[in-house]
Amino acid sequence: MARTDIGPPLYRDMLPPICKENYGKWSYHEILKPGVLVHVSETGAKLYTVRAASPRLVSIYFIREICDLADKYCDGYMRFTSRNNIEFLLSEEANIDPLIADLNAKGIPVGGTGNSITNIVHTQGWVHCHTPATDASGIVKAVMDELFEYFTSMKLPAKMRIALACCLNMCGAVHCSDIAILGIHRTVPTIDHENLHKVCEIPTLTASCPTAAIRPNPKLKSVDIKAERCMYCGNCYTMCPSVHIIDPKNDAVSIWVGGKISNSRIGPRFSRLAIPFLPNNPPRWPETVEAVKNLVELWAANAQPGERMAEWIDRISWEKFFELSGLEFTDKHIDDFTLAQTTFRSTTQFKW
Amino acid sequence: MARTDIGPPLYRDMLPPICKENYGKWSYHEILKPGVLVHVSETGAKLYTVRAASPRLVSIYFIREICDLADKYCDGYMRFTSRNNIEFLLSEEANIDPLIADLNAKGIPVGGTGNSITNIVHTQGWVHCHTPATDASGIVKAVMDELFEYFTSMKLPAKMRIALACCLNMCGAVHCSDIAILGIHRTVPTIDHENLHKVCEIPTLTASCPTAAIRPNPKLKSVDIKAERCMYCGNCYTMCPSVHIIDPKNDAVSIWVGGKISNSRIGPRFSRLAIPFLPNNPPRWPETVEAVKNLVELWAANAQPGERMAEWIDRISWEKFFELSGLEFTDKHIDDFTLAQTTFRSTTQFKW
Amino acid sequence: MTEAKKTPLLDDLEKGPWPSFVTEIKRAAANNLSAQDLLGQLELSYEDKKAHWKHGGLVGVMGYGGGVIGRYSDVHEQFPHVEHFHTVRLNQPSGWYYHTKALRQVCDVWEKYGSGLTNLHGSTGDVILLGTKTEHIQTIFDEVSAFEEHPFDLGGSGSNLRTPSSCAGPARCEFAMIDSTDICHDLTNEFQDYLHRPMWPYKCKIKVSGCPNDCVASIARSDISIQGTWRDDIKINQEAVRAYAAEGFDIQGLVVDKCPTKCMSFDGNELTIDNPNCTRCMHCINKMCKALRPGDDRGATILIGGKAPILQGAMMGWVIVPFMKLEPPYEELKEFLEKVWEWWDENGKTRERVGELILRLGMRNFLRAVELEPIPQMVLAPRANPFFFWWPEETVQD
Amino acid sequence: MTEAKKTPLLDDLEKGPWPSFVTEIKRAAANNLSAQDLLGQLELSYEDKKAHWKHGGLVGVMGYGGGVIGRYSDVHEQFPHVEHFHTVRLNQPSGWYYHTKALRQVCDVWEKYGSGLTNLHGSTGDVILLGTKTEHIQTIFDEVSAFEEHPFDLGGSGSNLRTPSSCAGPARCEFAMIDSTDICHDLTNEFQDYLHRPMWPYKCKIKVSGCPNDCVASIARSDISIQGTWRDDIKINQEAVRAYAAEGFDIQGLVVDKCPTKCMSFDGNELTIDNPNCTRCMHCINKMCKALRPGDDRGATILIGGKAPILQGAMMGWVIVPFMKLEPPYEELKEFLEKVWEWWDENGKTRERVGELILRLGMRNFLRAVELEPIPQMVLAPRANPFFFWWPEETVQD
Ligand code: SRM
Ligand code: SRM
Ligand code: SRM
Ligand code: SRM
Ligand code: SF4
Ligand code: SF4
Ligand code: SF4
Ligand code: SF4
Ligand code: SF4
Ligand code: SF4
Ligand code: SF4
Ligand code: SF4
Repeated sequence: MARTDIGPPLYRDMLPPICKENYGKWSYHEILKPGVLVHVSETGAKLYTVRAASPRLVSIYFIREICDLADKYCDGYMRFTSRNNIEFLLSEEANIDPLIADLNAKGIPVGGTGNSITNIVHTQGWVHCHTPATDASGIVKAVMDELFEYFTSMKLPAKMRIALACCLNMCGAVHCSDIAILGIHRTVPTIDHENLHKVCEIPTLTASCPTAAIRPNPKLKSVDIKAERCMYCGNCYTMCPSVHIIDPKNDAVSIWVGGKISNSRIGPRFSRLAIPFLPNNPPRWPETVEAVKNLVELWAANAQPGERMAEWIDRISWEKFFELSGLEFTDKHIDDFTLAQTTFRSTTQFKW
Repeated sequence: MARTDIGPPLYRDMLPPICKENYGKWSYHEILKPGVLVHVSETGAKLYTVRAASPRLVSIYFIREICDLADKYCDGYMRFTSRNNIEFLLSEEANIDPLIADLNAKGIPVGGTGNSITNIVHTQGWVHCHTPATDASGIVKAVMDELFEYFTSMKLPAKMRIALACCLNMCGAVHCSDIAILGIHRTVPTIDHENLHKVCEIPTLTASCPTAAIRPNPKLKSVDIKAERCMYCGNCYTMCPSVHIIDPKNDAVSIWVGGKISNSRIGPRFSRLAIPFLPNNPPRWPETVEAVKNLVELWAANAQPGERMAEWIDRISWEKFFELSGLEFTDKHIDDFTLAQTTFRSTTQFKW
Repeated sequence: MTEAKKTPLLDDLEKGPWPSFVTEIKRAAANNLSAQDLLGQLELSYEDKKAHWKHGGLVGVMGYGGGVIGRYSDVHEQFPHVEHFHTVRLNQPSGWYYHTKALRQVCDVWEKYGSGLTNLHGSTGDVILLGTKTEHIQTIFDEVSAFEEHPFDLGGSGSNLRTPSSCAGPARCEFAMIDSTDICHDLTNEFQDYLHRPMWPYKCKIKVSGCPNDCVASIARSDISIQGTWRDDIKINQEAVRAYAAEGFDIQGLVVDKCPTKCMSFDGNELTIDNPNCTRCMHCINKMCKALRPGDDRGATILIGGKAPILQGAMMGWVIVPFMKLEPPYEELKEFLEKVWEWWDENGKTRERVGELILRLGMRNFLRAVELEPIPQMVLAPRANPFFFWWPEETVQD
Repeated sequence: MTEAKKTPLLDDLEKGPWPSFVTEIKRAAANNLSAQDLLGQLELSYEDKKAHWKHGGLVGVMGYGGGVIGRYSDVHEQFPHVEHFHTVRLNQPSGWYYHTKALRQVCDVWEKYGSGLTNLHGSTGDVILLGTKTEHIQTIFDEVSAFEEHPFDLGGSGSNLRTPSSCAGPARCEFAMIDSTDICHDLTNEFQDYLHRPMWPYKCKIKVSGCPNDCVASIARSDISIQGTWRDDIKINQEAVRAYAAEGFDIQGLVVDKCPTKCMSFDGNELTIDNPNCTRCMHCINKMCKALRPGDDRGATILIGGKAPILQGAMMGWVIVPFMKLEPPYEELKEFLEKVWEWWDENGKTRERVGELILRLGMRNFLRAVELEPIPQMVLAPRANPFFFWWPEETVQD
């Protein structure tokens, strides 16, 4: 039997010598151009980073190509970012442009630094998950094709972080993104009463519902769902394969805005509902792409320098956001879950 | 049988002629001195208001004395304020000082306008209620004796509104006051199992508990309280006289700060827990009086002009509030009720 | 008069500069046995650190379901004259405006049949007549309601509309943008039946403030908060602005910098307001009332949901109607209130306030019932959780 | 190789400037039947607008309780080579630093036994090997764990510690105030048993950011968020400040005015920071990294509770430990984590994350269990509701 519990490969063994030597000694950085950073050490050493896009779902052939470039330009030292970009770690400034040229030749753009739109954090979608309300990689590709210029430039007012999750489990943790694209189910699950008791524990199943919509049905040795309490989160499906949440006729995409992670200036924020419904329209989800693009460009046109989406909306107010964006404000936008009260306007202060 | 449903006396019949003539035509006001307002009409007419304190719990003899003064100085026209002060409505400027002199002679102070501490909104306490955790009028008297100078002057940074409620029903609606004094029970109610089923409906009783601490006890035809879930709100007592919440050894006073009603500048705010426990110490509740006084004076010394308590704390932060006030921060200050999550610090931003 | 008991604890509360309620009780006690026993029982409470009243008790006036709070002593052997000690709630005149004649009449009745003690006023707004016996209640009502001038009616108690109240309003205040006193009076009369006959799931309170300063604390203390406001531009008298500046008033520091939306600026000469970004908080108008006035397109914002903590924690009202014109006979307002109450009455559980019901069933159901469109002004921000509902007609049904 | 099916919908996603995942699938499909069938099944999903995977499935490696996600096609008659299509999660090196040698080794194994498709990386941070058959799983593990250089272990899945992750950290970033990469690596090794054997109520995630910029989104995406910070004064190089000004950088507008606590000022020459009022948000340091540096008294703020929406709505971590010094071997941190997990393990219900448990039982019980004192830094504001508890020893017992 193989050894177990050996732990991950030691990162230290993978650091380029310049990073080892200047570990903890970096003094400042500059963005030389889109996708290219230089970090300067107290010792004067300079590390150049070239950030390149990746579709995240990549073949071993892609990886090997990347490895070839890393071997060629930076002794094989590279990393991936928390948003799935590739970073080449160069000691030689002279290697930057040749590397970029090689990358571009392979169709791999360089960018994603500073006031740009970087890679979209996303999830499995139809490629590998059993609960998605939409695909992941396909929408990401379609959106990034359209927003491409914002990846390769830094002309936005601030960073813009987009994320996508294909169901309410939110594996991309999209809930704190400038713009979040979220797959949603929209109909009450149907139940396979015949098989349910064979594969699922009824108490666990009833307990899994956030709104207590599931009641035991002892006669059928199954459960019933109180339709008017169900908000289609799909958690019952996660717990029990005899509850079917997927509904291609109604599954859809929703858009959320104004979230943020960093503590810089205003603290972290949840994204909030902007568009409750856009149709699932493969292969290019044109409605979703357009909605995201409009939001990006509305923000870009109106935000002051340095204002993230959340900060811009804070300043102008949500009512102005809906007015400017032309988005419809519906009953879905009004919270009715457990913390709803804290979102209600308990003041006469508002804008017209 | 008497006529029913005649409705309240018509306020219009009680308005002094100057108010009728200038109804809706007032142009601006000034505070001439503490307790004295002048309202100037578009027509040039001037209405003088003299605001005088009242203990609210007054005898008919007090009322008649006040009426005598109103008859003498303002043709019998007067009003009470939403905080139980008396307002004399004068057309003659010359009557102001004689009226004040007469009031003072009777021990009735004039003040409560502008940046002052006006009358304390309060409730019944031991005088007339069945659920109080403390008295109302007694604490109010003790506190106002101590804060008297702030009623008769306007030297504070802003308005300061103090309110008192003698139990969690909060008849004074103290929950949005700059400083709130709140009577609290602190022990789990005891149950008179013998009589409970005769006087109370068990389903209503169990439903009355905000934390679902009450379970039916079918054996005793009564109920049990899960001690660790009970936070002594007393609602079960309101629903059922066989549940006893009053406990003189433990009933106490708590202090809350930073609430606000008006929409001026920052919107309305809830008061928040400052001191979870002060002993019930009649007749003068010295610990409570001192605590309130310290809070007033801390705020007065540190707030910028125009800053209500809430605005001052907003600016300096709650952590600095606890540091400056020297008040202990305890586990009681950390919310654990339904909206607790929204009060937690989901950011690394804080002050030391 | 029997010999009064010693009350050393309470006596201490006669000292000090603030007017003393103990003195008031003693003044009443000098002529009234109930007041005397109240004093004695209260002294006992001060010794025992607890109230000496029994739980509840039902008493009333013919034709009414509320308006009187029953109260019985648990130490009536010691204090027989407070064995019954009920309070009668009289509906105050709107804005608490009085002529002394009205007050004196009440005092006279209360001298005959009550303890001689009152609260002017109760927290809801009523005249509280503090302490009488069961047998006098009807008489008291009969007499106060029969005053030739300024007759009084009962206020509310129990599961009904509670006595509405209003701020000083346009009779005395330059900020009043609605006729708060008239609205309060008119609604009170319109809804007499709801006020006097407890038929609802629980209490419901209305308070009317003439402007967003909310001097009757309506947002915190009433289920239905009506606050005057305006929609057009703030009126600026630049001469008067300059006069403030000339007097040394710090316009920048005390007004411009404190504007919550930062929509004002002052160049030392002219004050400018970017009105579309003003949230009409009143601050600048409050501070410079000689120079600034609200616009002319006036009406009210209506907020629903204010209440005390039990069961779900205290609530402040939230915006339901951002703007409603309010002119007599206030038809739109009345129809709106009827719709709100009808929905609440149909759906509310026992002791569930209207705001709690909205929280339980969701704004979406409430708005449908009262036929209002959702608008962003109702919320501080849209929902952050993805748990939202679709109406059946919005999805593809098989 | 069988003839590939037509995939017109997916083909469309090969157009456009952004690198295409479809191209990647096709590259793998050229040599691999599973990848080919994945392409076919995905095209079907694009037609049907739904996933074609069955619910769950349990597969694994000997000695491990997680690390592999079982996946079975519901259209395997059409696409037999994805009948099984499990993913293997390999624990990435801390900070996602690689030498190409390490990556190439993995590719070679995956070429032999898998679809040739991967995710670099999964949202939690793992290397995701996307699609293999049940019979290959053990072999894959045996081979990757036996690499002479840079051997790999499995990542987490199921109710256990999930693969911790870290930002770029001190190896690459001047802002790192803790050794985020080392902490991540050290904790991962320390807690191997928790990572590999699902014994807890539910999953628990750790993410480590070197500073409050939180480049691994720890506050939103991990139960335990560790973020570097400092306690002393920000270090200012006034020369460098002036250099920024000289270059035309708008210090006032882009830095001073945006400071959340307004604790900075710039007189055109000197930048002043009122440090006791600084909340260490990083903004000024971010924008002027040549002139400003965090202080020297460095450590971490630890926040607990971050997670996705189900059940109670998404949560962000909140401050539990405002400041902890973090030096190897990180004993204090490890003891703290053990206490947290012990309490959670004892009290948590099935599928209850630690933050949800804290909410259910209250911070007071949690803080007692982990032996921490309550301090105001844990909350944005104290409670507004009066429903608080007393410990038995705090009241007078009969
Ligand atoms: C490489 C990466 C860390 C990693 O371990 O992989 C990284 C690297 C840097 N981040 Fe970051 N951040 C990275 C993800 C993040 C995230 C996480 C996320 O987006 O999911 C955040 C939080 C985002 C949010 O708030 O929603 C993040 C918020 C920041 C911020 C704060 C931005 C703000 O003002 O809100 C800074 C400071 C700045 O840029 O001024 C920052 C600054 C930096 C610096 C300048 C730090 C440094 O000196 O090295 C690095 C270059 C930034 C740039 O791209 O311009 N980094 N950074 C991540 C790159 C992702 C990518 O491929 O694009
Ligand atoms: C008489 C009364 C109305 C009534 O119907 O009885 C009243 C009368 C006035 N209020 Fe008020 N307010 C009255 C209770 C309130 C309340 C309610 C309460 O305290 O329970 C509030 C909300 C308090 C809060 O926010 O917590 C209130 C918040 C204001 C404000 C906003 C203050 C602020 O900046 O937050 C103003 C504007 C101002 O003073 O600048 C205001 C302004 C005024 C003006 C100036 C309006 C006017 O032009 O007539 C009146 C004289 C104010 C003064 O005392 O300096 N009034 N005012 C109430 C007097 C109570 C008392 O006896 O002291
Ligand atoms: C007299 C008065 C206090 C005072 O000294 O002013 C009062 C006294 C009582 N209130 Fe109140 N409430 C009074 C105004 C209020 C207010 C303030 C307001 O109306 O502006 C509130 C907070 C606002 C609200 O309605 O939420 C208030 C919230 C309560 C509650 C909690 C209701 C809730 O939903 O949380 C109760 C409990 C109940 O109804 O069972 C309550 C119950 C009571 C009872 C009837 C006690 C009981 O449990 O049965 C008290 C009778 C005392 C007595 O013996 O006279 N009282 N009560 C006020 C009514 C006088 C009047 O008619 O003018
Ligand atoms: C692969 C991955 C998405 C991706 O494409 O990157 C993923 C995929 C799945 N996640 Fe996730 N989660 C992944 C990161 C996340 C994250 C983000 C993170 O860790 O930073 C979250 C949000 C943060 C959090 O943990 O709350 C996340 C929140 C969930 C949840 C909701 C948990 C909750 O408490 O709300 C579920 C549901 C569950 O556990 O039953 C879930 C469940 C699942 C399952 C196992 C589906 C299921 O119901 O059994 C998915 C398997 C898909 C598949 O077939 O491969 N996944 N999942 C990520 C793991 C890769 C890795 O190991 O690196
Ligand atoms: S978000 Fe939902 S559908 Fe998408 S990978 Fe995660 S669990 Fe699967
Ligand atoms: S989908 Fe969600 S809300 Fe609907 S029954 Fe299932 S668990 Fe409950
Ligand atoms: S606050 Fe409580 S004790 Fe006081 S009067 Fe109201 S119900 Fe009675
Ligand atoms: S006092 Fe309150 S919390 Fe305690 S049992 Fe009674 S209703 Fe429940
Ligand atoms: S609420 Fe407005 S209108 Fe009414 S008295 Fe107060 S300031 Fe005047
Ligand atoms: S009313 Fe308030 S928001 Fe409007 S301009 Fe004046 S201060 Fe600003
Ligand atoms: S979190 Fe801070 S230390 Fe880590 S990479 Fe981002 S900026 Fe650098
Ligand atoms: S770190 Fe943030 S809070 Fe501190 S001085 Fe800089 S900008 Fe202000």
